[in-house]
Amino acid sequence: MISFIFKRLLQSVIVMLTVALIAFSMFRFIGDPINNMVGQDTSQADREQLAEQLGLNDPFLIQFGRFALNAVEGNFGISYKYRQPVSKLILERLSATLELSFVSAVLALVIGIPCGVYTALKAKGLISKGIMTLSLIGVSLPTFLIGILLILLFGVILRWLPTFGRGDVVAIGWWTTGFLTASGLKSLILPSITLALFQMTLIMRLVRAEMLEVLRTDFVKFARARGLPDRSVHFKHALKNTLVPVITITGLQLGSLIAFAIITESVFQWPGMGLLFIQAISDVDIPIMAAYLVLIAFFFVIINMIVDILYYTVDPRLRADSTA
Amino acid sequence: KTFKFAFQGDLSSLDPHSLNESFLLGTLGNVYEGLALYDPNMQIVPGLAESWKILTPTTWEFKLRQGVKFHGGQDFTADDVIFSWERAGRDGSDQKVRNSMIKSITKVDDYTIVVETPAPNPILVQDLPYLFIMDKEWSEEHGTTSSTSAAGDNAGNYANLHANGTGPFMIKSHEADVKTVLVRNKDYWDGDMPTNVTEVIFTPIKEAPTRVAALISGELDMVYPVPVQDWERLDNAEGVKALTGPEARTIFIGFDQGRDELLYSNIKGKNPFKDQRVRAAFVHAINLDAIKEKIMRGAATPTGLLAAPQVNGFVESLNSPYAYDPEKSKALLAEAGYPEGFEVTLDCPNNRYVNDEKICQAVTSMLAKVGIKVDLLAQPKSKYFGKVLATSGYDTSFYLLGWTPGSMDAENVLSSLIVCQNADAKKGMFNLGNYCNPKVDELTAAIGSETDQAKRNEMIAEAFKIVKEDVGYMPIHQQPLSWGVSDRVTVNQRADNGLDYRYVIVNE
Amino acid sequence: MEQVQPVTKSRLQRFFGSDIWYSFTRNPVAIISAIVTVGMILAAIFAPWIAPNNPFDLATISIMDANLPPAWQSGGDANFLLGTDDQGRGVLSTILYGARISLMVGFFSVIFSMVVGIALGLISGYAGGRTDAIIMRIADIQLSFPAILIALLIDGVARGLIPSDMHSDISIYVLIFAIGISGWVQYARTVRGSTLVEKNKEYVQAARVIGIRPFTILRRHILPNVMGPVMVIATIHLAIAIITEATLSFLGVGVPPTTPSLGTLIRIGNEYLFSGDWWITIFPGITLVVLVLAVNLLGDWMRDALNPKLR
Amino acid sequence: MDLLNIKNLRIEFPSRHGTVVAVDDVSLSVQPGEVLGVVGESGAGKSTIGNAVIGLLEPPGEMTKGHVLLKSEQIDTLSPEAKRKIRGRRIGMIFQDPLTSLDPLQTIEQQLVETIDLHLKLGEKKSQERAVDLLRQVGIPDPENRIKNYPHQFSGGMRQRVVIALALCAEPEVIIADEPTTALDVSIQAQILELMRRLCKDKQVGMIIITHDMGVIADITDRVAVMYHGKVVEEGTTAKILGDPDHPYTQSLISAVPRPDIRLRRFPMVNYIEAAGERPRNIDLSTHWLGRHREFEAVDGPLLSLKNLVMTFVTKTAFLKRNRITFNAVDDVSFDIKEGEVFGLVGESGSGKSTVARMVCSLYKPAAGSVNFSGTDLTKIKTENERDFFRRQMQMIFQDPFSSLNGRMRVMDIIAEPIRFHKLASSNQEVEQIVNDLLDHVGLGAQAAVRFPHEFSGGQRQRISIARALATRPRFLICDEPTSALDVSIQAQILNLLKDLQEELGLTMLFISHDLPVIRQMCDRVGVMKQGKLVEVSATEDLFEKPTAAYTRELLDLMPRLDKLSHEGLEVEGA
Ligand SMILES: Nc1ncnc2c1ncn2[C@@H]1O[C@H](COP(=O)(O)OP(=O)(O)OP(=O)(O)O)[C@@H](O)[C@H]1O
Ligand SMILES: Nc1ncnc2c1ncn2[C@@H]1O[C@H](COP(=O)(O)OP(=O)(O)OP(=O)(O)O)[C@@H](O)[C@H]1O
Ligand SMILES: [Mg+2]
Ligand SMILES: [Mg+2]
Repeated sequence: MISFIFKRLLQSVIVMLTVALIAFSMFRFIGDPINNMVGQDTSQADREQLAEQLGLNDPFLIQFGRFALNAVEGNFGISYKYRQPVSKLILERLSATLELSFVSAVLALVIGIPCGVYTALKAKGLISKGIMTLSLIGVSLPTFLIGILLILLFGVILRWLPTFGRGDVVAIGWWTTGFLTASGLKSLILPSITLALFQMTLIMRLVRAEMLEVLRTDFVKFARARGLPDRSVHFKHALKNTLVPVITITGLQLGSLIAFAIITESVFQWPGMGLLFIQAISDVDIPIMAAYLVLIAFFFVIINMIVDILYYTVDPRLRADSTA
Repeated sequence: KTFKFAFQGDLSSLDPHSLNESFLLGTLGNVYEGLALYDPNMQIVPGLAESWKILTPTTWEFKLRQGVKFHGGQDFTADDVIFSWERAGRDGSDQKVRNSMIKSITKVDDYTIVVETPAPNPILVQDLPYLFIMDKEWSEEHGTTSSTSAAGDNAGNYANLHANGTGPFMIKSHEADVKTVLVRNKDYWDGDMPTNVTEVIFTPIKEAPTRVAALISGELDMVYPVPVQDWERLDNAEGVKALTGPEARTIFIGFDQGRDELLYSNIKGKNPFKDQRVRAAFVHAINLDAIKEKIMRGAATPTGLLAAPQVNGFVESLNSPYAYDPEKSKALLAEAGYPEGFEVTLDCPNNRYVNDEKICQAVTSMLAKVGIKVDLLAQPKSKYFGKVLATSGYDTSFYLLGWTPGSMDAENVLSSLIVCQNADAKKGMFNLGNYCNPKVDELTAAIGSETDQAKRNEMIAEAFKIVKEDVGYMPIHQQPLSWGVSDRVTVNQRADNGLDYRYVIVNE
Repeated sequence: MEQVQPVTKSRLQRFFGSDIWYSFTRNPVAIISAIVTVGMILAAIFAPWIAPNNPFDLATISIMDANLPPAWQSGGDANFLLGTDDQGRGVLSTILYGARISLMVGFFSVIFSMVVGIALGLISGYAGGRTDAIIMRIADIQLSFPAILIALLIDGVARGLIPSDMHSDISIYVLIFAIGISGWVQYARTVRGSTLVEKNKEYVQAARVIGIRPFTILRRHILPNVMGPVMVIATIHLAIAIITEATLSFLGVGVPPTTPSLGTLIRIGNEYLFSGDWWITIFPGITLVVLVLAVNLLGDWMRDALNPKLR
Repeated sequence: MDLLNIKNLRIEFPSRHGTVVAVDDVSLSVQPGEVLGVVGESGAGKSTIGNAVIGLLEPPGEMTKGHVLLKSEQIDTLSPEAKRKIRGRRIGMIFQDPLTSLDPLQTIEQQLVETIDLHLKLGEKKSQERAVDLLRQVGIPDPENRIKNYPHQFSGGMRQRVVIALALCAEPEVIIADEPTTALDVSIQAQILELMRRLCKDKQVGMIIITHDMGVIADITDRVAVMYHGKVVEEGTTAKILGDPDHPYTQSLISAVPRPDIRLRRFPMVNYIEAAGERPRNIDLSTHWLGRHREFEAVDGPLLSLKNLVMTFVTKTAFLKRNRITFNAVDDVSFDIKEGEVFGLVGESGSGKSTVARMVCSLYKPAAGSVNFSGTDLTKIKTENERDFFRRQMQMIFQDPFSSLNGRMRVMDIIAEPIRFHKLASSNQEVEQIVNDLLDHVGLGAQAAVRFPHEFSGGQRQRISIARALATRPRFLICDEPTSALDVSIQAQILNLLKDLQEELGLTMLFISHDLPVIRQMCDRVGVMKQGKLVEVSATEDLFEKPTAAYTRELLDLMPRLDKLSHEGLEVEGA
């Protein structure tokens, strides 16, 4: 196990380096950062000087090398736009994003899994069909449309919930949390629902599909024959056997929630990393993008490592070390 | 009283010299001040300088306001002016243009300075409102004697996240892209300013619908910009209204008239845009009124001139647009040898100007009706500018652009957009299609050093007239300012889209 | 009990004799979904013949017709049954024409990512060890780049390689490729996870004992048993792909705004939601919902039909 | 009052290929303290009855007629929740497929404790103790540690015993045991049967035991019902049925029971055939497809030679390597098999027989030792390509037929796969012919080809897996309990086929079984395993007549004798 984790961390370094390399090779296609860094009246000479100072005219391998060397020292550069250290900017946004994605992941799981189980058990029932159909509307409408409609309904018409932002936050060290204030909690509701909707549908349908198969297996039948209550048969025995794909997808989705909840964060002006990132793309803020992508790569390696470890905890047959 | 508002973008820095961009300057204009200020109608009024006079064509004397204190309590003196001017010219500053308007500053006494310009400059004060004055001691104390820059290693630049100006508001907190809070400066020198606001909370909100929703729901007192199509909705909603007016920005379309063959066209071996008839055919094919009615919801001002009415040197008589006449357009094309029309790619930003992409689409469809097949390449502004500007060698054949002269003077329009491209002289750098007429160049040079306003305006008019006859550009309109304001507050809408808190009143 | 059927049958006969077809004919939901899906595809293909006007022909649209409400509302125009958008294109016609782009991008990019993802997932899960590590780390790398960046990259490269007058022709392939490439990881990781479980099962060992080659085992034995989650993801991804297309087109890498797709139309319409011009976004939105619904219901049915235990 | 009464039961499986009537007008009853045996043809509907009684018929199965009464209370019409309350608590069920009946993701302990706690409400701690106790009662060695294992770490027989423990733990009023001892060696079997008998007698439990093993029937049942084609053809006391059956089917069934006492040249075939045309055909292997292309390179010495094989498993995983608990499931096993020989492997359940088999066909990599097949050490082969050559020559029939069949493939494709893959037939048509022919030989009609594995009875599945193994025309066949789920008539048919293959084509076999009579009939030499070690290897007749190892003697002593069977008209080998 220890060697497994160690190996993964080692691989993560390679992954991050590769991500940085690819990132640097692609930046030139995103646009010219200089235009966002100067006003329209700035002379061509000044622009060129700036590009020179930033090293933008160097071949991308050199830019990458510089980035990698600095990164090793923990220096991820300075945002072109904010002129602040990138690591600081990202760190500031981390808590907002993590809280939002945590809440929506929990929502998605807490609603998605039981609904999935229910719809599998009552596959032919009207309620299940209703749930299945409704959930699809959630995925087929674009996120921005859903977000706006929610804002319109709850923010503008009913005026129950705030339309944007994170509300008041409490700082605990560098971490800021919205969990401790009423306005912070209220602000979480709409964006987390918007985000969760898609995950929920996906998880629900996955669980349903897998449950339908597992429910027909002999061991479920035997569990019933032993007289185990439905709750135990469905959740302990059947559900657990559907978990491998569910864990996989949950892991992936959680990763993309943390990294790329771009549309939701923009619609609700949620001051998270997704917003920072999309802003960085549109401003061609290369240092933010590069550091961000590398960080995300690290996240994904870690999340997928946890997923792989979860496989082993969930399914004993996968424990590679069962033969000595 | 608290005033809450949202803008689509963010205050990227608190450093007054870091970026020459209107939102940053407009906002910091409430914290820092220049020697001169804009009044609500964008007229120049005394600011940190009480008065000024021209000594010789190239020297000016400024009398500085006495008794002004910075937020940190330091006194404002001539040293601060000289320091700030120097700082604006140092590496990393984006205010070098404004710095270069002045050749030197001599301190006469603590409250008198003499400014020398490199050439006679009748409109020097026009450039002063945004040359913000910082405190010398404070800056030196915090090691921020040159501007915050992304290049180099001055990430810790103090002025990037802290401000110490003389303005009516002080920065209380600033989280980049999240929230900025300002509070009233009780010791502000101008006790008569109308505002009753004691606290201002600014939040960037990127998405227009969210912005509008936040306004209607009453969470914010003012948001801008508001999509023009939402005006009706705002006016119908209770407690809010749209506040609109013409902006000093002119939207226009340019042609590549420099190359011998267009980069993006099916005509090979020659450049149809070099033919004045072709350009004329294009401008007559466009129905500007339709664009105004349908796309801008009646709010734009169709124009025939690249300078807006607010701009010094505006020529009323030239402002009427080219007539919409598709038949004439077809005839001109046939005459020029393109009876079947031709193909060309139009470069267009899609998140820079009001309804920019929609305008391009409309233009595309109007040109289609006279036989010109336009391929529309609409891109976000960073990609768009990355493509069409000098950095990429003006990689365009046909493009849409908007322009507000920074100095609010027509000379800026002429020397940026209309004179022949000349990299050495740093002229015509935004003349992306390289429209080039030596006579206009001559006139522009003369205008630059002419101090007699009347004569100067005459020459400006003459230059614009030539451009119009040449059909050097296809002006579209002056785009509207579009703010959404709650009935709770009264604000002053400045033509450069600046929000001056001095004139914000919260009525309750 | 009946006699076994004679062995010589044409493919078509086989199809109509198959259990799949049989279960299809018994399932009204599946039939309706299939009709809707096929209907939409046909409507898209034959758009030029059935659409009342051609919104992609710029010479025929007029800005003066912009933002007209549906024909039955006051101010509506009989020419434009479902109203017009901000450029004066008929919403109905634009939906039909736009669906061509959307369906093509949606289906092909999903197929693309499915094929790549399943193949890599199977290999990764079955081979294990170094192969697995390499493929999965590539997946991690891929995950770190959102579709937006991929699209910008591919578009940039494509524009560099291809002469400028062909740019508009390739844009749709750039989209398919970009969306497809950014979606494969979902499939790969899901398939890999399930493959890890399946490969230890005895039926796979039985196949190995028979001497079946790994690739055949993957294809014939493991693949059908891991398709359940794949189908779920694929059907849901269709909607995502169609919407992503709209986002990417906004970045200027996709189809030009003069030929809006379903997603683009919804995005444009979104801007008019506040101003009351609901039809620009609602009608294409409904179209998309119906399409996604039909495809998912069809997918649900298919998954059940392919699983002998559920018949 | 009857404890359990089944009246006029009719069960149908509708499908588009016609409706299968699995059970037709069956009535059975059990009294408290009574053991009812159900025997009969494989696929006769025995398991289906059991499923119907506890209300767990697999869809699309339907009870179209009849009632089930438990202590005069009709239970087939109860609500699902009421039915659930009966299951486990009042009616215990042991399914035929013990290998797939356990939840693969829960430890044995979790499953036992959950069930015990549910029914007996003992609390966590007591339940655990009882679980360990139960395991000990069913003969699992080292229960305190093994209880922490997962099902896949248990051998077939061990899992079967866990299933039995699970069914018995709540001490239900009625037990339905479907083939409860197929994977058990005779000594464990005796132990389990004793346990069940005690339960019946002491607690007045009624039991229905479904089995093919006439030894078990003779041993434990009071009454026997004989089923054929979905109907009960005869019912009576055990002595009557075994000794003096009335119905011709029963008569021929009894006559086909393999003899423990003498070795016959061929297994006697059941000659009762109701429906014409299903008569098992003898095949002429000189012309039959199975006989073609069997030229293999001759080998000097044994075809298969195992040297000092060791297989180690981890039974307790731990974060650190040194905290792991491992044990040798196979410990230094060596034996040879000559070309054309049938080598029997018998022994204690859990002694490592299946593990040996799996190492032989390279499914497990031995921890030590070598597997030599026709002169090549299979453990040294690196690439799949090289292994391919041997794979085609070697086949295995898995102990658990159901999980070794891909549930998504039709029987036709399952059996055709090796033929297609190794290109053993020239056209698709030929493939289909061969498959239909093979199905015929294992006693499944050709209509079986279009169905899926889950639609078959236990014995039928086993036959599918035999047919698949034969479809490669192997040179060497590993049979892991190949006939455990087959009734004696089908068993005879299949074993005869295997014998023919061996005799006429020189098929070599490793034959693993708990059924000593079958071993005696089939094998040339026999190895006996206990706790991972090979305790004895000798020629079959020697082993049966004069066993040397103590363990072997114990096994032979426990073998049911079936003294009541007559010797009339049997071809005794060598006699
Ligand atoms: N799901 C199903 N669909 C169709 N037919 C089925 C299904 N399950 C069982 N059958 C058929 O019902 C008949 C009875 O099956 P059952 O399992 O009761 O047999 P059995 O007497 O237990 O046989 P065995 O001794 O081989 O286990 C068999 O012919 C079988 O093919
Ligand atoms: N994957 C595994 N992990 C741990 N232990 C295992 C594993 N597979 C088998 N064992 C153990 O190895 C021993 C031998 O198992 P094997 O299946 O070979 O027994 P067997 O002789 O075939 O028994 P049976 O007659 O009951 O099938 C058993 O104690 C079993 O628990
Ligand atoms: Mg059975
Ligand atoms: Mg075994």
